[in-house]
Amino acid sequence: MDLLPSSDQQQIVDTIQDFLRNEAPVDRLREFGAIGNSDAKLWPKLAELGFFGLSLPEEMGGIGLSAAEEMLVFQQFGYHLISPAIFGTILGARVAAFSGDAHLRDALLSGEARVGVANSRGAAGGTDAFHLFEADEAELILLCDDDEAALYPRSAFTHIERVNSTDAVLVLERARLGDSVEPRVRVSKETENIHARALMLMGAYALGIGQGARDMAVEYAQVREQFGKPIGSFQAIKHICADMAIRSEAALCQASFAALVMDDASPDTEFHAVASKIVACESAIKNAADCVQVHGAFGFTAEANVHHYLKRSHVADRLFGGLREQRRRILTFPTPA
Amino acid sequence: MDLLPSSDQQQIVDTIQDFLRNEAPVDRLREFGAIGNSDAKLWPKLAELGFFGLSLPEEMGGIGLSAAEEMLVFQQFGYHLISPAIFGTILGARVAAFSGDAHLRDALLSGEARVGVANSRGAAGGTDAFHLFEADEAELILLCDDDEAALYPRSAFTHIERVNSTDAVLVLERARLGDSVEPRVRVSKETENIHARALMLMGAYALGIGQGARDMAVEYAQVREQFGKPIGSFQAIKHICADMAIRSEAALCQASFAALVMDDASPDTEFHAVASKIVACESAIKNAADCVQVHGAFGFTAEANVHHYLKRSHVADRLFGGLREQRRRILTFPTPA
Amino acid sequence: MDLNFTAEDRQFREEAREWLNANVFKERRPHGGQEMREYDLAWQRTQYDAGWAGVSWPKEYGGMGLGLTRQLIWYEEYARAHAPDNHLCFVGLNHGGPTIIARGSEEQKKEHLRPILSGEKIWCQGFSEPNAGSDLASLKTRAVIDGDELVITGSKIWTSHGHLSDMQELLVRTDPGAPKHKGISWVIFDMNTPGLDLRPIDIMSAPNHTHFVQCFYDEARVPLKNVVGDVNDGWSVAMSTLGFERGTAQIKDQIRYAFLVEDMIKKARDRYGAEFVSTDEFGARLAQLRADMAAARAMTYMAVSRAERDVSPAMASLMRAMVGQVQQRVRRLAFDIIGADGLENPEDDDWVYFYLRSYATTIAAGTLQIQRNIIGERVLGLPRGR
Amino acid sequence: MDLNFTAEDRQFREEAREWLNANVFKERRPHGGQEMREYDLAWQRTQYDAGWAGVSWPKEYGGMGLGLTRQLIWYEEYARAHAPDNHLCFVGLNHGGPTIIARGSEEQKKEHLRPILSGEKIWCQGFSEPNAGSDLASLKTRAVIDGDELVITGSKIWTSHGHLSDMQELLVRTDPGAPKHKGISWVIFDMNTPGLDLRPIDIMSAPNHTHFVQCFYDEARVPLKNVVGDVNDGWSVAMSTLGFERGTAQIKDQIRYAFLVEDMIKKARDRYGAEFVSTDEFGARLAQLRADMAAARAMTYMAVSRAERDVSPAMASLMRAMVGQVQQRVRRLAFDIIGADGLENPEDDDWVYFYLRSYATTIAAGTLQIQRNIIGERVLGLPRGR
Repeated sequence: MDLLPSSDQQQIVDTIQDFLRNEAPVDRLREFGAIGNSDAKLWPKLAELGFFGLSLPEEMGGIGLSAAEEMLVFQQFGYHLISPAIFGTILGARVAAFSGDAHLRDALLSGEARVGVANSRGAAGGTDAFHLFEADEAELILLCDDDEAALYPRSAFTHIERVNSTDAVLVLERARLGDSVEPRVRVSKETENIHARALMLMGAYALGIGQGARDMAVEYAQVREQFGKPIGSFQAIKHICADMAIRSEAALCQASFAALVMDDASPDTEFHAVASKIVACESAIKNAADCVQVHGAFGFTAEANVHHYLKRSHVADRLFGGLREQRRRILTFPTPA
Repeated sequence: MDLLPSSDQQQIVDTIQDFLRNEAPVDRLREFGAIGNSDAKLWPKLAELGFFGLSLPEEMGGIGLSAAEEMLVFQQFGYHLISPAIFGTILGARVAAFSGDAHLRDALLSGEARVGVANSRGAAGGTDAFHLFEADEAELILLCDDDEAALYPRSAFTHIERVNSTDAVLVLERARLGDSVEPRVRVSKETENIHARALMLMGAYALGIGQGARDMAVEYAQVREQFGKPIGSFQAIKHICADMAIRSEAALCQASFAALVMDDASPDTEFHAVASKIVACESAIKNAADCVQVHGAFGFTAEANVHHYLKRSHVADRLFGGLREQRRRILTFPTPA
Repeated sequence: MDLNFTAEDRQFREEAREWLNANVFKERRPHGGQEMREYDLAWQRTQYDAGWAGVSWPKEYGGMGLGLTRQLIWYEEYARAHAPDNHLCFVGLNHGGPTIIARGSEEQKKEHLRPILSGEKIWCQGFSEPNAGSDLASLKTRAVIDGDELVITGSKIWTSHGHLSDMQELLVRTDPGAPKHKGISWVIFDMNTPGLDLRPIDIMSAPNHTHFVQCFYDEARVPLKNVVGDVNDGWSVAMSTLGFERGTAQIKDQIRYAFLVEDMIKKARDRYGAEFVSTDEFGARLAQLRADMAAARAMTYMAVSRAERDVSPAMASLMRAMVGQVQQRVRRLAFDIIGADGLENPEDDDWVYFYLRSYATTIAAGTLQIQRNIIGERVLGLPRGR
Repeated sequence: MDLNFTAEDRQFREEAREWLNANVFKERRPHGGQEMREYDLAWQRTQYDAGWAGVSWPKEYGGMGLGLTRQLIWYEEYARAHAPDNHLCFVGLNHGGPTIIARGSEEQKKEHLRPILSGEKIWCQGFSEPNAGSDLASLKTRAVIDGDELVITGSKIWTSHGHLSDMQELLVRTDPGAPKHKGISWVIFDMNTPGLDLRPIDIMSAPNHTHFVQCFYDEARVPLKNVVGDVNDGWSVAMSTLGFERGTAQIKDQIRYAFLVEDMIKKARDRYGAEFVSTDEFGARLAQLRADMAAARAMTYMAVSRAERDVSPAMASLMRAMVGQVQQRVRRLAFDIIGADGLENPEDDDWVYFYLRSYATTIAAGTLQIQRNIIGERVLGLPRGR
């Protein structure tokens, strides 16, 4: 029993961290226009480094590692606020692989195809109403719910309408899923529970967002001075930072546990995936909000990077079902072991 | 428009404050045995000073003042943790007065009769299940709900069973209201809305509890030293105290407003009474909890008076319907003016 | 304690309500740019032309000279009529103007007051500096006296709408040798002065609309006669307006937020159906906010009651700290109620925009942490810890 | 990262489960008094007699000498079997005993270790003083060397169950001239020593059961050989046990609390009927706690994983701060779910009792405020502010 990365796993973390630090510093989001899907230019390199098929079996063209490694990598994606299109591409490859479409699978694993993400608009728009994330140039769109995961061609959606995204660096559209359209490929929950994996990985991603906000706040508290001292020396600020660290720790531990339970094929897999998403999204939202407060007026501007963490934390929270839905879900599971 | 007491009103506050400081210091609750109903020995004196008929019209044997004065006095009752039997006696006199039973009214106004308080056990026990507070030696018991306020003889209750009270200085019993028993007197909501007054006064009482806890914490923070300084000089403690002050201010303002609106016979009377109870009970519970934390291990003992505030705050919260019920109620009112 | 208004007050309320209902702008206020400036000035002009401008300003300076109760009535009716919040006029009407009224020379009054009231000039504030946020008095922008001019060099930050403003109330250090509260002067600064350079700062709620500017002064020259009060006495001048706005204007915010909570109750019922009840998690939060908004409004009445009796202004921190947090909770709940649609920030709906803006309510005009210090030390008498 | 256990570990788990299921006391643990002492000693003796005592103690001192993973397994099974928490044995098993193991003389080990393990003697702690709570090192209880004895005068407070204890681990100041961390000694103190006087202190959750005592030492004499480690080196002796209990025992609390949340879900459904759903305010809090308790348990596993790799013990503050707060929220929700019945504190039901007790979880073993300081300074590296 060990929740810490092994040295092999740590090496993977170091690799992706170095790569993202160089290729995708959070400052990239400051340049308007160079937004969202621009992260797609990283895809071929990430694919080449093997990150797209990390947890797919080797016979499916993957690297054959486990959910644990994938969790660690998504944590870094969150930390660097990589476009959530990464979920479309990596989970899309998994859908293709388990549906048996090797051709599509390999196209996705190469990082050349783009996959957007569909998210139900829920109470707002009826069962056929969706938001499409980062889908304007995507050939395929991932739609993943409790029953199955599927890739639809963009043409399966109608009434597509571009809207202002709260997280302004992301491309957002409203759309409806056409009547009686069929996905390009689909995988039922019984074959492979891609929905549980999506929730688990979103927990990891949100964990990373919260850690990014925590580190940004701590760094600022160390250098910003008021009344002749670094503001981090005042308990009012220090204790805000401590609370951020506590939340990140809870999210980290649960994300790690959820990944291990998934690898174990435990019946509690979904329970722990949902718990991880709940705890991690809360850590992301609260840490981002606290990070604004620690930065004062600066944190409220579009110049500080803080707002990117805040907005992305809400995207993470609402993708694959918001808190209200996850709470409903977690109460349906039997008592975990 | 003025939310502050006039000089006449301030004089009433000073009188009751002096009286309670001398006759009912909170330290009295430390002596086990000398509990609860022992406050009943104050009743004749309070009656003589006119506090029992403060807001009853002169032609009903009262002093003819308004809900505002009554609110100010109940704030002091809360501050000194006077037994909640005070609600039974003062509201009981009102029930007797408005039902036209002058004989009973005068008996109650003299402070010689004892009146307990019945509180629905709600979801726990069905509609006929009650808790009786401070009713073991009471001739009458006040039962007050949305429709009417009534005084029942103790004999109207069956299955009376003494139970341990969470607020251990109070006498608590479980009981059922007998089938087809009639109250001694009753007043419908249309004649006089005693239920709204009970909620308003409980808001004032809870406000007082929260202020008592706040003052106790501030005093301790000024004298208790750690690391060579009064603990109140550390932001961690100072800001807890500030939050207590903010809550008490909110509760004070709403309690004052609720009393004035009631005197105005505004259609928003119930709305503001409920709002006052919600805000004030929250201030009482949270201030008491914070007061424990400020006191550290000492606050957790039965030697400090803190726990009396905590326990009484929960009594205030649950009497005449807990938070869940008040929230239901407040959403039923139309938008206030 | 008294809720009553006199017959004259009630008459005033009727008149205010009637005028407001007939004249309030129906168009939505733009979120930025020249359109916003024009909107705000036009609305101020509309009020001025009809004799409804400057409710708290003395009559001799063109104001209405209303007592606190009448101001309260005015702002209540203002909010009930859904009158727009003319933010751009705020600094002129509530800080710059009142400071000149309190401490300005006759000449300064003559020149600067009417344009504020009549909706001709927008004022902004130049107080905060990059390294002096919560610690305002440690400001470093220098002003050297050169003949009958001040030569100003330095920088100010967090100047809301500076790029849309005509004038600025500016605090500068005129005596660097004096203790930090002593060597400061309060200056009327024309935003067209050569040597001023502005750097726009966008805010997170509307990343494409400049909200703040940072001001850079490079030997910008201001006539010495633009100093209000004495040179080096600017700290006391700045403090003199702190008490001017005695909380009456806050009532509009409380009433607006109370309306918003009512809207949210409606929206939640539309969205979550008839089965939506108070025991629902959203219902519980809505119920709580209904109660809290009632209290916030009562706190504002209390602030006015205290102001009438000249009670310590530190007490107002209690209201500000509470209201800032409640407003944030209201906006967050609004954002939560719309669920997945919170991911959109449409141009024609303000719920997400104002959710993001609400992060300012615990930062602007003294962070919540500073408010708590003030409450702890000045209201409760706890010892200073620094 | 790995969840797997070896075949031997799984075998150990089976054996532990079997023994616990057969032997766990079924009677409810009394809340105080001699009954509680007897109950705890009897349960400790039961474990000892069967060879299941001292899971973390080295074999040479009669313990089981289990590695961290086995300890974890033991405590998991312990909680699953609803085994009682023998609080009275806690100080001996987890502080006093381990300190003697780490720093005691052979004679001290021989005399004191076995009675702890075998359920003969109860130990208590004498660290805190009336004026040294969070600031432990400023303790003032004096001990003067007189021949081969220490003569102790002073007072200790917050000694849990001191009136039910046989022995005390006691910190005294043996050199008042030295810097505050230097002149302290760690002493084995017999609670039957003349000159010791106890004042009972009741706690709010059970006002009629003494929980703490205050100890008054009036020239109480202790053999010098009862000093563990060197005279004046007591601070380092006290610190040496901080790391001994590496978090494995916490797993029982997490599992217990997770069970409690499950009970609460059931109770809420019974009480509020079939219409009770996750969107209910209580449902939302229950759902959140189900997730948070999962995380709390994972944090405990992480603490053990870190301990295996000797990561800084300051990291454990993260878990302690989180768990203390979550436990408080669990107990508060339990108290809220029972509604009006929370006004009763019956002898045969613990929900209210433990709600009140939960106020200790953010106070005991370092207040939440002190934990946050430690996290801010030692985990995050923020500057000290004092």
